[in-house]
Amino acid sequence: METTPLLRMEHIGKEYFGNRVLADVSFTLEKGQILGLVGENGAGKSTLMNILFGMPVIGQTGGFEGKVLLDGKEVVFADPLDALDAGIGYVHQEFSLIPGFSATENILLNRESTKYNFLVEVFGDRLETLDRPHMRERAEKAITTLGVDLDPEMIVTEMPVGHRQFTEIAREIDRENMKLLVLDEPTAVLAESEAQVLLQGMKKLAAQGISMIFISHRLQEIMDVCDKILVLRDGRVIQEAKTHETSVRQIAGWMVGRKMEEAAEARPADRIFGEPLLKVEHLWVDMPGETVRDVSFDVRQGEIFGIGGLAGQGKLGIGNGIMGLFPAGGKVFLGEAPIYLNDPRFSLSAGMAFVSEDRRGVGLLLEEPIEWNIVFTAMQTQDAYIRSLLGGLVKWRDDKAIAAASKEYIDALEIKCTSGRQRAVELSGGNQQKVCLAKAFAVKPKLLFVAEPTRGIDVGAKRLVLDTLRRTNREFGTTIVMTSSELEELRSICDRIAIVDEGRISGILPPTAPVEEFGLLMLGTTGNGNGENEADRMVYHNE
Amino acid sequence: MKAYTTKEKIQHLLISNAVPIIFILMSAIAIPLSGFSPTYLVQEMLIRLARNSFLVLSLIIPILAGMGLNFGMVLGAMAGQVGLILVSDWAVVGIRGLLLAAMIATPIAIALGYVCGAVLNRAKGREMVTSYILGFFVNGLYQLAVLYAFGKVIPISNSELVLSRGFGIRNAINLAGMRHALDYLVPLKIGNLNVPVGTYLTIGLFCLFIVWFRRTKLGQDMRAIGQDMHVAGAAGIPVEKTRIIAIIISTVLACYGQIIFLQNIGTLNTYNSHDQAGMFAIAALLIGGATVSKATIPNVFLGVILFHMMFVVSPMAGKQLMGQAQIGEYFRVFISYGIIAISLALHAWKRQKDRERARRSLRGEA
Amino acid sequence: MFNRRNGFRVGLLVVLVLLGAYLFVSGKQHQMFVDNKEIALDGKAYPAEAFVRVAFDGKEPLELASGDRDVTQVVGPAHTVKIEVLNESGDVLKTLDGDFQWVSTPKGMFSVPAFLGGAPSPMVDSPREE
Amino acid sequence: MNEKLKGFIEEAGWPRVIIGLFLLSLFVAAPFVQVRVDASISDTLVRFGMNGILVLAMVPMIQSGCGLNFGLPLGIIAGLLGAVTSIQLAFTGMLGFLTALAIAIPLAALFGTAYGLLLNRVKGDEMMIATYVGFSSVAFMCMMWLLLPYTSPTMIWGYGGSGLRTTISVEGYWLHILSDFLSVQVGEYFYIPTGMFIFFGFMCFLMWAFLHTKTGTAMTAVGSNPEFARASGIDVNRMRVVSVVLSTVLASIGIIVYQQSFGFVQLYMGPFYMAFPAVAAILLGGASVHKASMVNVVIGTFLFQGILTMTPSVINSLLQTDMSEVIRIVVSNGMILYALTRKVQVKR
Repeated sequence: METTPLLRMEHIGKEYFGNRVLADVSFTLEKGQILGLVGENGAGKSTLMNILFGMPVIGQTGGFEGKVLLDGKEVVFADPLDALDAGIGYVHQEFSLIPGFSATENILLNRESTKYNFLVEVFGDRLETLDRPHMRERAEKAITTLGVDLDPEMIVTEMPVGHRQFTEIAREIDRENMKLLVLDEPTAVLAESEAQVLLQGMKKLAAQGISMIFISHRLQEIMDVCDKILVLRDGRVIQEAKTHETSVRQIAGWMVGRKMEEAAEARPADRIFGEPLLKVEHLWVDMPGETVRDVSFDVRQGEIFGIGGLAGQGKLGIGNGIMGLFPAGGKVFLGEAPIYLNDPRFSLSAGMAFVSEDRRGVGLLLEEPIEWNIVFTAMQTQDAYIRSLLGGLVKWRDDKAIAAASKEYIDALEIKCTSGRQRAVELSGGNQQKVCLAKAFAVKPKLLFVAEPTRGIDVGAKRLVLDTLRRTNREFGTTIVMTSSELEELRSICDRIAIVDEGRISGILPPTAPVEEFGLLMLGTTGNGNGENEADRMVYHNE
Repeated sequence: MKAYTTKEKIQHLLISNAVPIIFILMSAIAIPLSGFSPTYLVQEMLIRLARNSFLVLSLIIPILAGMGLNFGMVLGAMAGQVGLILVSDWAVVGIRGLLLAAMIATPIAIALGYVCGAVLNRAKGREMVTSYILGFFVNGLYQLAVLYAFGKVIPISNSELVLSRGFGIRNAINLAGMRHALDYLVPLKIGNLNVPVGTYLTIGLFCLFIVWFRRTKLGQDMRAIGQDMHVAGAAGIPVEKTRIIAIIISTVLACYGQIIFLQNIGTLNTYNSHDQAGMFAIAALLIGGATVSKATIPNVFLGVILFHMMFVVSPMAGKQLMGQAQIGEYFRVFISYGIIAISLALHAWKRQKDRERARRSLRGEA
Repeated sequence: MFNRRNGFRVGLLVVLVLLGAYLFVSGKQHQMFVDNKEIALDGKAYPAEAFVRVAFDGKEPLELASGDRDVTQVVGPAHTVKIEVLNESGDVLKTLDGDFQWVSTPKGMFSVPAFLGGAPSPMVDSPREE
Repeated sequence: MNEKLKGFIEEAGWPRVIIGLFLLSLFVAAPFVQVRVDASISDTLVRFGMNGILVLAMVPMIQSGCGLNFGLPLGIIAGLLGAVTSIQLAFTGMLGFLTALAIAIPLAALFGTAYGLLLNRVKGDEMMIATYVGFSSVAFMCMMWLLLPYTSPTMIWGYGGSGLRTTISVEGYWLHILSDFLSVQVGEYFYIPTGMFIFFGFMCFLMWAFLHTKTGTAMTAVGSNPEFARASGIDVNRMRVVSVVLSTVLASIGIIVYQQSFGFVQLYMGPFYMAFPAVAAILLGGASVHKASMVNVVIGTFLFQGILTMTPSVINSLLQTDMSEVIRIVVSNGMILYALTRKVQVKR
């Protein structure tokens, strides 16, 4: 049967400031088909979807290469609202619902049914009154189409999470010309049973001729509902396959697998570590978007311990929680001494330091000079760079000592700046990261937490940052806990790597373990099954 | 959803209505102290309800749109005063004068409201303090106009309005020709009480308007924006435009409110009438149990009655209690400002707590 | 550009302007002198009455003896007037109801004799201010 | 050249440039309308000295990220209590002045602590709440001025016998006690209140020094990025309270300095609007809602007071009308409005 595919994306490519994030991505999607889009964080999934929706960010950063064809006609959307008009709906990972509105009101947000009255003639259409009975009818219809149990009058704030997700999808369904629905990790927040209902609903929609792009890292779900999958890695299509011709294990391999030259590079065969320095028992951390539920591990003196996992699974919460930046509970010991959680000063004084993943938000005083950034923590927690005047009554900031110390760090880390007086905001990302490292080093910690040290910086700087960490570890014996989304990076530097999934450690592996093992841990599917057998599903269901 | 016990319900009711309850108690103590007769107080409340309700009601729509208390309503009051000054000069009297004043003031109020809305769009998240300062700023411009332009650029023929130097408007303008023109448009007397029926009808109409407005698409959009600006924007609702409309409506209504207020008083204090309008309206609304993010029509009426009850009673009560009427007068000033301070603080505090609670609900069960 | 909606809007605007003009004219308050003096108009003399009681627009009446002049406020362009002619002892000799149109100065004086005598218009020149 | 000018204007902001030029033109125009330039400058200097410390009081709270201190009247009230008590005790001269300070400062610290604790609970809405805290405290003190048991005959109402007057003269107590110290009088019209300048300079120095200590550095960091400060082990709330206390104390000192120069203690509604000129002045000096320095204080106070002094004399002679009040309202509130609506630089 020769028909034009509903959606065809041809040779899509995209660069951000000379940084290639997508290259030559092509695929087609037929009417009523469900496409599973998988890939690690940063593989280019969201950029691809941003292009499809004409998000302003794409236009602002120089547009994209290639073509998007909808029903055989080339389309260019200037705005996500244009995409909506063309019949493409987007269900976000974060809820975009009005909290105090009922399901009906949210489903019909800005598309309400209205009734005419004469004031419209003077003041415009927005003075039409709402036709509530009709609105309810439409909402009920959308809910029925989705096949879920949802009270149209329930207020969003009173809804369980799953119902919020249904509301959001029903909103897209209500559009008359809905042809294509993009679901971005819709099941991430759902309970098992709710996820099943949603998947059933998706199948029903597909049967009615609505095509879908389903983004999820729960591969089993992809296997369950999708007709075919597209695996992206580093902005390229790695594999396009029919779902029934592949397996979870195979997909996991495609997602994370890559050439392993770097990891194999000069690693001392046997490194000897001391006693456990950091002991973490049943840690939970309430960090928005990175919740840690129950994590236990030990890090030994002199070790570089890696924490990996997909975004949003809680790997970032561990360091932030131990350093007291977010509400946390459980037991943490540094050496023998217990660490009081929720008190950053205590954690710092105990001899730990932290390089935050949120460089500009938490890591830096953007408006202040580099010098301040480097010495601030040491000055405040250890009274370094302070001169006592009047017999200790006045703790005077010793600007000379500060300048000297920061000069050392600037030289050692090759921070490119005009002087230590330059404001941090004026530096490039890589140099800002080095300032953050210098700040942590200035505390002279026993244990250093580093989160996403290479995010958003260029290749040369990446190398330098990693080398610096390695050198610090080797020369000063600093124990390092490094959190990163980039598995390669972890494998190149760490002695052991823990993988976090859904707020728990799903396994700890040596860096030399096969890449597929990491992939399976990240996706929460342990075991040796091929992904289609019951055993796999059982493990998954147990969560 | 868990069911609440009766005790919890009562507790909740008491806590969420703490401000009105405290005021009712305070009035209960102060009324006997003041020694005013019930008839006098009822008459006084009837008048004040008519006088102030409209101004207070004008605050509701920006609250609906999530812009907080519109301290910029004084802009509308100023527009109304400009209308009244011109109409006084032209010696158009009675209800026709009021209507004409409203018609002249409307375009001015719309223009000022637009400016105010546009300014507030540049200061999202601190609308209140910005609209407050904007009120002062425009007050400067108003004085510039009234003191220097009137009589020079804008001809004023009636010498009773103009300062002796030949231009600029006098401090107080007698609105004798328009006094009570709306109040007693429909005459009604119950016993000794004069009931300002005309004004009540107008206020009633306006309440119907608010109820109706909340059911329009525009009202719905404002509610959406008030709750979550970003979601509303993502759904294609023109956020900034709608916010400007909300402020324009509020400003225009405040302008009418001020005209109604002044026709009841009968004298226009050219340089301070509008200043007090904003503060009293906001204090009354808050005393009625409204918050920065939620206000209903009953809040308005309850607030006006409670606030003005205290207003009338406190000087006399102060005199009886402390031997000085002055104390009572300062006391009511203190209450007006204090209640605004406390309400704002409670609201900000509650918001902070809510944010924390929302976070906690996401926390793992461990 | 010119569609139904804008038509309505322009229409409404016109109505509002007209309403404003109407309010201005009909609501404007004027100062009017009332005179009970002998007056000659177009060569015809109208003698003053000894004592009259004049009420405009149903308001409080003014009482004028022969040669008296008073001032009052009237609103709008059209007025009704009720004149009672009295004798010395205060008895009503005759009553006259009527109406007249008057917009503004310079003819700002209502002449009772002229009105009673049936002159074309009761309005005469205002007295010069001294 | 053009580029340079553009850069300068962008740096300073249009309103500041316009107001600066306006003030300059006033000074230029002054001789032509028979206004004595020397008297004007002298007036400006005196008012500069009077108001300087009140403006300086804005600095700590801006630096710690609490925004503009519209609650300044709270500190002023502490100063008033100090002044009134000192007069009640009938201390004169420097002793009276110091007594006033000695009473005002602990009171201000007390008020400031409570006020700071309140502001910590309302992060994000500080300015509006501060305004009303200021207002309601003034209204509350109105009652107190009537009730407090002060008895000094120079202060209480002549009739009635109880309650303080609205204005109390400090003549005979500590009038010009600072101003006249080492003061310079040139001719009939020109006068420099040297002592007041020295005191103001000393206060600025203390503030400057404080910002160079460990605590001061931490405070600045809190204002610059509270998350960063917290991650570095700083107790953000404590730092904010410290800044509020400092601001309140400076306000209480500021008002006493103001009174000794002005000659009167203004009670009741006197302090009501006093925050606004101070806020406007520091913004005029180039401070933003998040950042302020001593330079901002000095320049801002000078510009603002310059305009207040010059507009009445020059504009009035020029136009034969008194527009100073209106110009003051428009300039000061316009300046605050400009600062509030300036797009906050995106932090990330």
